[in-house]
Amino acid sequence: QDKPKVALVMKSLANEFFRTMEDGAKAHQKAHAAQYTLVANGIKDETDTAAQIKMVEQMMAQKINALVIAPADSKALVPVVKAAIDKGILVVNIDNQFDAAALKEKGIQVPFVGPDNRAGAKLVGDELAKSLKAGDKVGIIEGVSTTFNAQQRTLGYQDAMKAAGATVVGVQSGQWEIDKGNTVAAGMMREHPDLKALLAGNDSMALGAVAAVKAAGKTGKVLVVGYDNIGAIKPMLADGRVLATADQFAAKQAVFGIETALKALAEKKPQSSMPAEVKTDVVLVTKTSAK
Amino acid sequence: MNAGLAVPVLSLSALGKDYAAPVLDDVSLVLNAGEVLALTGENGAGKSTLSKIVCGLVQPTRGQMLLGGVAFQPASRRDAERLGVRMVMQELGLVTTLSVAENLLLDRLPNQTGWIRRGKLHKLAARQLAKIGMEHIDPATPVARLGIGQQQMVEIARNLQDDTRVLVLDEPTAMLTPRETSHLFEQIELLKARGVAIVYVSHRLEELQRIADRVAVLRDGRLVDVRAMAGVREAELVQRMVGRAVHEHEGRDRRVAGPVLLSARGIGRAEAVKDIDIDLHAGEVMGLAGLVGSGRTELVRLLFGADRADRGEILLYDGIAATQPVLRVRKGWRSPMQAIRAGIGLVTEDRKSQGLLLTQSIRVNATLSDLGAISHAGWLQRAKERGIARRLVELLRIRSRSIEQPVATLSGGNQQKVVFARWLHRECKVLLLDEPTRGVDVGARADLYAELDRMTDAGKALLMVSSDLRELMAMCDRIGVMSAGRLVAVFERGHWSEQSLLAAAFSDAAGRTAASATPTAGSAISDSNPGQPATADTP
Amino acid sequence: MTAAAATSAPPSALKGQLGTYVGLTVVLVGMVALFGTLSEYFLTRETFISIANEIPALAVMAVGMTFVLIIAGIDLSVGSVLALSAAVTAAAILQWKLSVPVAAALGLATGLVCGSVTGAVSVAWRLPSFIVSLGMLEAVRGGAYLVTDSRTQYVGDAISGLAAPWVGGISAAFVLAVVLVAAGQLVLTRTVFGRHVVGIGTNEEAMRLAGIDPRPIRILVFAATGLLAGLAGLMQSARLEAADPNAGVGIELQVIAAVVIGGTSLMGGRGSVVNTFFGVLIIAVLEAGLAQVGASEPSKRIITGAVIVVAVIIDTLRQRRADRRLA
Amino acid sequence: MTAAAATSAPPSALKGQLGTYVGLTVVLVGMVALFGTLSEYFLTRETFISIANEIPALAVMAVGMTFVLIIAGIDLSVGSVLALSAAVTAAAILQWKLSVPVAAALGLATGLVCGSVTGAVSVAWRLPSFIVSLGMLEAVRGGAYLVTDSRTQYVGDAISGLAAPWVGGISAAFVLAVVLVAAGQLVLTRTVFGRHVVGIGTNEEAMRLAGIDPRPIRILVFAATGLLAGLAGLMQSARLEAADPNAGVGIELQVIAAVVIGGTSLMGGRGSVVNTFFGVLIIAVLEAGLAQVGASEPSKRIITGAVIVVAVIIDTLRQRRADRRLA
Ligand SMILES: Nc1ncnc2c1ncn2[C@@H]1O[C@H](COP(=O)(O)OP(=O)(O)OP(=O)(O)O)[C@@H](O)[C@H]1O
Ligand SMILES: Nc1ncnc2c1ncn2[C@@H]1O[C@H](COP(=O)(O)OP(=O)(O)OP(=O)(O)O)[C@@H](O)[C@H]1O
Ligand SMILES: [Mg+2]
Ligand SMILES: [Mg+2]
Repeated sequence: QDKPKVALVMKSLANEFFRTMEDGAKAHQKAHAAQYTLVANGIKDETDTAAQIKMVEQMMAQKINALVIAPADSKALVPVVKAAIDKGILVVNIDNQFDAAALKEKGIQVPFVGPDNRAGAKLVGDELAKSLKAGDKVGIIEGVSTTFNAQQRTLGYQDAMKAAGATVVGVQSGQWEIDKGNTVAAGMMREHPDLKALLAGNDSMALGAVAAVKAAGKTGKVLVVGYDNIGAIKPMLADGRVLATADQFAAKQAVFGIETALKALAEKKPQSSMPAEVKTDVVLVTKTSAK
Repeated sequence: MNAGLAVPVLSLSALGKDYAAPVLDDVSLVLNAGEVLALTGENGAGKSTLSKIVCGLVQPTRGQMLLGGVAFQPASRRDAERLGVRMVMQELGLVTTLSVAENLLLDRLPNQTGWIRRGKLHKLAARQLAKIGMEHIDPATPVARLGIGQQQMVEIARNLQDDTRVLVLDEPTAMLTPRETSHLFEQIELLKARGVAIVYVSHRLEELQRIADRVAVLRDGRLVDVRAMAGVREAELVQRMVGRAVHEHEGRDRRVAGPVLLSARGIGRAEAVKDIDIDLHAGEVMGLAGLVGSGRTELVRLLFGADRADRGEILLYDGIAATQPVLRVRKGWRSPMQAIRAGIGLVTEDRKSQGLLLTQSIRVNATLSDLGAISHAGWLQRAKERGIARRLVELLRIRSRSIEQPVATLSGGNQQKVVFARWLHRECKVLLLDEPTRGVDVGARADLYAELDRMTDAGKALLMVSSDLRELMAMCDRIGVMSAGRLVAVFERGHWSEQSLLAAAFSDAAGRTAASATPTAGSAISDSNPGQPATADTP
Repeated sequence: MTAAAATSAPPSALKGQLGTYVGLTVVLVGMVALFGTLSEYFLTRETFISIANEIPALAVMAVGMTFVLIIAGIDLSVGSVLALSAAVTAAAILQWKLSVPVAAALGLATGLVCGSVTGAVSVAWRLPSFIVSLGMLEAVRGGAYLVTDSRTQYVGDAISGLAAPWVGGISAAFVLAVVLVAAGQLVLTRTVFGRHVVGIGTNEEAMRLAGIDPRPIRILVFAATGLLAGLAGLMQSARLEAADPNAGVGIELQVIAAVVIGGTSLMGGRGSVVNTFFGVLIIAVLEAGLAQVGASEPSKRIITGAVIVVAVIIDTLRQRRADRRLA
Repeated sequence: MTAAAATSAPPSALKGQLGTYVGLTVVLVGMVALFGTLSEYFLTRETFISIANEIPALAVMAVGMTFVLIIAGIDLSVGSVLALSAAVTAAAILQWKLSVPVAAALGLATGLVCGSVTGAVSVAWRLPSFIVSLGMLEAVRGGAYLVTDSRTQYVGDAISGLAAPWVGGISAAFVLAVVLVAAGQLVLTRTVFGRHVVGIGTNEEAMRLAGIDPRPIRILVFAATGLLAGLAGLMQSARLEAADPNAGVGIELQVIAAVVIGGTSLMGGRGSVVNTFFGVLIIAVLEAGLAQVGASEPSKRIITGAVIVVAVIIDTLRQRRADRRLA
C-alpha cells in the first residue's frame, strides 16, 4: 500500500509564523519520509477565505488521506471541511479553532490542536502589568479586526489590563503590518501624551510601534509588547525596547497536527472518534527567558 | 433665386458668439428652400462656428434664429436633427471600432426590442453608400480600415437623410478628389430639387462657382458680403475675404531641378503600395495625384518611415554629385526617427490624430519637431521658444489669441498651419506634404506656397500629395499619378492637362496597360526600370 | 484592428472570431499539460469539476468588468461590493429573519445600488471612475464591516443551493456564469446597447454628436457590474455558507487581469466577453494547478506574475500576426 | 484645458498656477480644522512633524507615478518593488555583510532594474503597462519573500540615518522628498524630457511622427519610478529599522489615489507633481487624523472613501470654474 498523503493548508505563507510552521512540517516529513508524503500550501492573503476553500478542493482532487488545516475563517471553512470528511479524509484543525456551533450544525467533529491565543495574550499582558500602575493609559494595536486570532489576542490583553486596573484608551487595527502599526501607534501617542504602553497583536506591529516610540522620542517611556516571537524581535527584547512577547512554537504546531492525523490513520480511527482538543503550549518570552 | 415670396427656410438675425473674444458678431442671413448658399472666408473667420450654431452644437451668445418662421433654439445636435437641420462637420467624428453600417445609422440602429437586425442594417447602409458612389465598400468594414478620404465620404453619407430641410456641409471636399466630389455634387443637386436648403463651406472657390446660387463672405466674424454667385469673379471674392490681393501661381515656369536627393526603388507594402520607383530632386516640387484610396498617403508614409515597407529600398544622396547614394536602406526606414535624422519631414494629412497635441498650446506644437533648437543641456529656453513660436504664428498668419492658446480651440485651417509650422521650425532636406492645404484659405494658401517656393529655392526637394488638381498643377514641376497602389504615370510640367491627369487616375490595375501605352507626355512610367538607382528622369 | 474583429464581426466572420481564441487556448492547453505532467491527479474529473465550481464568482464579475473597461472605465470596488452584498444577505437571513429568496434579492439590490452610485457619481461630476470606485472600495468595505460587525456570519446551508453540485457535479452557479458570459457576448455584439457601449469607449464625443447620450449608458454599465458583483457575493456565500467581511479583498486586480488577458483594452473601445472567460479560466487553472503541486509561496507569486505577462504576450503576438495577414 | 495651465504655463502665469492649488488647499485646511476640533492634540507641532516624517515614502513614489500616469501608463508594482528593495538592502547588510552605503545602492539598483523591466517589457511587446506591472506586482513580491525568507529582517539603526530627526525634528527623508517633488515639477515643465513625456501622453503617434521615439522615454519613466520605489523602500526601512516582506502591500492604490487627487489624468497628457504632493498630504493627514481620534475600523474606511471622492470633486469643480473663466 502507498504511503498516506497529508495536506497541510495554512494561512498566509508570507507571514513568518506560518513560514516557520511550514518549515517545521517539512523537516518532520523529511525525518519521517518513509511514513507519509506532504503537500503544503498557504494562501496569498491571510483573510482570503475563498482562496483557501479552493485550496482544500484542489487537495481533495489530489486524493489526500488527511488534511491538517489552519482555517482563515473559523466558520466559512466548515462546509468544505465537511465535504472532505464525507470523502473519507481525516481532518485536523490547527492554529485557529473552528466555530463549535458551525461544526455542530454540520454534524461533524474536528480535533483541534493548537494554542489558546487569548490565554497567551493574557500572559503577555500580565507581564506588562508588572510595570504599570492602576490608572495608567495603554493602547491596543489589533491585527486584522475581522480575524479570530486578532479578536482573541485583544480580549486577552483586555483581560490582563482590566485585572491590572489600567485604562485601555483605544483599540485600533494595524492590519498585522509593520507600517500600519507604526501609523496607528504614532496617532495614539499624539492623542494621549501620557500613554504608558502599547500592546501589539503581533510582533510586526510591535516593530512598527517601537519605531513610532523612537520617532516620538519616548523610548523607555512607552512600553511595547508583541506576540509570536519572530526573529526580528529578539534584539528588541534584549535591549528592552520590547518588553515581552509570546511564543506559540509555530514550528511544532503543524507537526502536532500531522502526528495526530498520522496516528489516527495508522489506527484506522474514523473522524468521529478522534480526540476533541489538544491544547499546545504558549509561553511568555522576555529579556530573561529569551536565549 | 427662386425663393421670391415663400418664407425662408432659415433666417438668422444678429447672431453673435463670444469665447474669450467675440468670434462671430451681428450675422443676419436668410436661407431659402432649394438653394445652395456658399459660405466662405479666411481661416478663423467663423464659418464653422456659425455652422455649429445652426446645428445646435454651439449656443450663440446673441441673436435669434427662425426655422420656417418659427423660433429655433436647438439645445443639441439631436434637437436640430429632429427638426431636419443636419451638418457634415469639418472634423471627422466617426467611431473607428464600429462598422461603416453602424456608423451610418448610429443613432437609429434598426432593432427589435434592442436586438440589432443586421440584415436590415446592412441593406440600409448599402443604400446610403450607393447614394455617394461607395457601393464597393462592404458595410461591415470597420471604419478604422478606411482611409481618411473614405471616412469623409461615410460622414457625408450619414447626413444624407430624407427628412432634411437644412444641410450644412463644412468643407466636405477638403479630402476628396474629383470623382468623389462629383458624386457629392450630384447628391446636392438632388437635394436642391427636393427643396432642401444647403449651406456649403469651402475654400475651393472653383467649386463654389459650380454649385452655389449665392455666396456669403465672413471676415473676422462679420458678414461682409452676400450676393448672387452668377457673374462673381474669383479675384473679387478673394479680395472680399482676405482684404488684399493674392497673386496667382498658375502660369509659372518649370523650376530648374537639381540632383536627386531621395529615391525609392521598388518600394511596397502589402497591397496598398505596389513596388514604386520615385525620385525627388533638389529644388523642385513633385506632385502626387490620384483618387481617394489610391495609396498616396501610404506611399509618403513609407518614404517617411511612418510605416515599414516590406520590400524595395530607399536611397539618399548628398545633393551635390548624384552618383553614389550616401545612404541605402533596404526595406525602407526602420522608423520616422531614422528618416528625420536623414533630413526628411512629413506633414500628415490627419492633423487631429497624427499631427497635433490637441490639448497643448500652439507654442508646444510648433516647436515639437526640434526641441534641440530651443533647449540647452536638456533645459528648455522658454524665451527663445516663445520667440520662435511668435515668429511662426506671424509668418503663417495663424489666427489665435496668443501662442498659449490650445490648438484644439483653433479653427481647422489654423490647426493645419500649426502642423506646417513645425516643419518650418525644423530644417529638412526633403519635405513630404500630404494634403498640406487641407482646409486652408486662399490667402493663407498663398503664404504657404510662398514658403514652399522659398524652400525649393534653398535646394530642398518637395513631394506634395493633394486632392486638389488645380493646386498641383499650379505648384508642381512634375506630377505623378497613383492608381490602386501603383504609380501609373509621371507628367512633366507643360505636358499635362486636367483630363490627362484624371484619365491616369481612373486607370486602375486592370487599365494599367492602357495608361502605359499612352503615357501622354509622362516621361517615365515608374516601373520601367526597377531596381536601378540611376536618375532615370532628370530633365 | 482586431478590436473590430473581436467586437463587431458579423456572424459570417465566425471563423475569424474563432481565430481570436487561438492564442488563449494555446496558453490554457499548455498550462493544463504542464500541470498534468507535474501532478498525477491533475488530469482528473475532480480537478476539472472543482475548477468549474470555483470560477463562477470571478467569471460573473469579469463579465461586468469587460463592459466597464470597454467604456474606458474601471471599477475597483467589485471586491468590496461582493462582501457587502453577501453581508446584507446574511444579515437579512440571520437578523431580520427574512426568507432566503428575499434576502438574496436584497443582496443583489445592494450590489445594484453600489454600482449605480459609482456610475452616477462619476457621470454627474465627470470624475474618472478609477477614483470614484477607489473611494467606493474603501467605503463599501467599511459598510461590510458594519453590517457583519466585523465577524464572519455563519448562515448554514440555507443558501448553499446555488453552489450545490448538480448534473455531473457541476453547480448551478457555474451554469449561470456560463449563461451570463454568453448573454454578455450577445449583448455586446448584437444589441443597440452593446454597440453604444463600444462606441462610447472608442469616441465618446462622436457618440454625443451623433445624438446618443453617453451618461445613462455609463451609469447602466456600472450598475450592471455592481449587480454582478452582488451576484458573485451570493455565489461566494453559498459556497462558504457564510458571509465573510473580508471576502474579495484585492479581487479587483484579479478580475481586471482576467479581462485584460482576454484582450480587452484598458483604453476602451475593444473587448470580448468570451475572451474574458478564457482569461478567467487561465487564472483559475493556474491557481488550482499551483495549489495541487504545492508550490512554495515565492514561486507561486513569481510563476503567477510570469504567466499573466506571458499569456498577454502570446495573445498579442498572435493578434498582430492575424492583423498583418489581413492588411 | 487646465492641462496646459498645470503642465506648461510660463512663469508669467504663476498666478494662474497658484490658482490650481486652491481647491486642494481648501480640502487640506478643512481636514486639518476638522481634526483640530475633534482632538485637542491634533494642532500640535508633534502631529505635523510626525506626519512630515511619515510621508516621504508615499511622496517619492507619487512623484514617479505622476510621470507614469502622464504617459498614460500605470505602475501597480511599486509596493512590491518597495519591499524587494528594502529586502535586498537588509540582506546586503545582514547576510552579505556589506557596508550600509553599498547596501543602499544595491537596494536602489534593485528598484531601478524592476522599473526598467516593467518599462522594457511593455515597450518591447507593446503591452499595456497595467498588465505588465500587475505581473511584476506578483513576481517581485515573490522575490521579496525569497530574499527575506518570508521573515521580517531587523536591521537596526545602521540604516536609520535617513529617517533620523534633523533640524526641528524634520527628517532628511522629508527634505529629500520635497526636493524630489520640486525637481520632478521642474523636469516636467522645464525640460525637453518633460515636454516629451507630456507629448507622449497626449498623442503618441503625433510624437513619433514628429521624430521623437517614445520607447526610450517610456522605459525611462518606468525605470525612474522603480528607482523611486526603491528609494521609498530605503526610507521605509530606515524609519522602521526593519525590512518587512509584506511592506507596501496595496500601497499602489494609495499612490495612484494621491496622484489622481492632485488632478493628474489617468488618460495621460496632463498632470503636475506639485499637485500630487497635495494629494499625498491629504492622504497622510487623513490617515494620521483618523488614527489620532481613534476612529473605528468601519468608520475609517467609510470616511477615507468619502474624502477621496469629495477631494476630487472639489478640485474638479474649481478647475472647471477656472476653465470657464479662461474660455
Ligand atoms: N472652443 C473655442 N474656444 C476658444 N476659441 C474658439 C473655440 N472654437 C473656435 N474658436 C475661435 O473662433 C474663431 C472662429 O473659428 P471657426 O472654426 O469658426 O473658423 P472657420 O471660419 O471655420 O475657419 P477654418 O476655415 O479654418 O475652418 C477662431 O479664431 C477660433 O480660434
Ligand atoms: N489599415 C488599413 N487596412 C486595410 N486597408 C487600408 C488600411 N489603410 C488604408 N488602407 C487602404 O489602402 C489604400 C490606400 O489608402 P491611402 O490612405 O494611402 O490612400 P490615399 O490615396 O492617400 O487616399 P486618401 O485620400 O484616402 O488618403 C486604400 O484603399 C485604403 O482603403
Ligand atoms: Mg472651419
Ligand atoms: Mg491620403
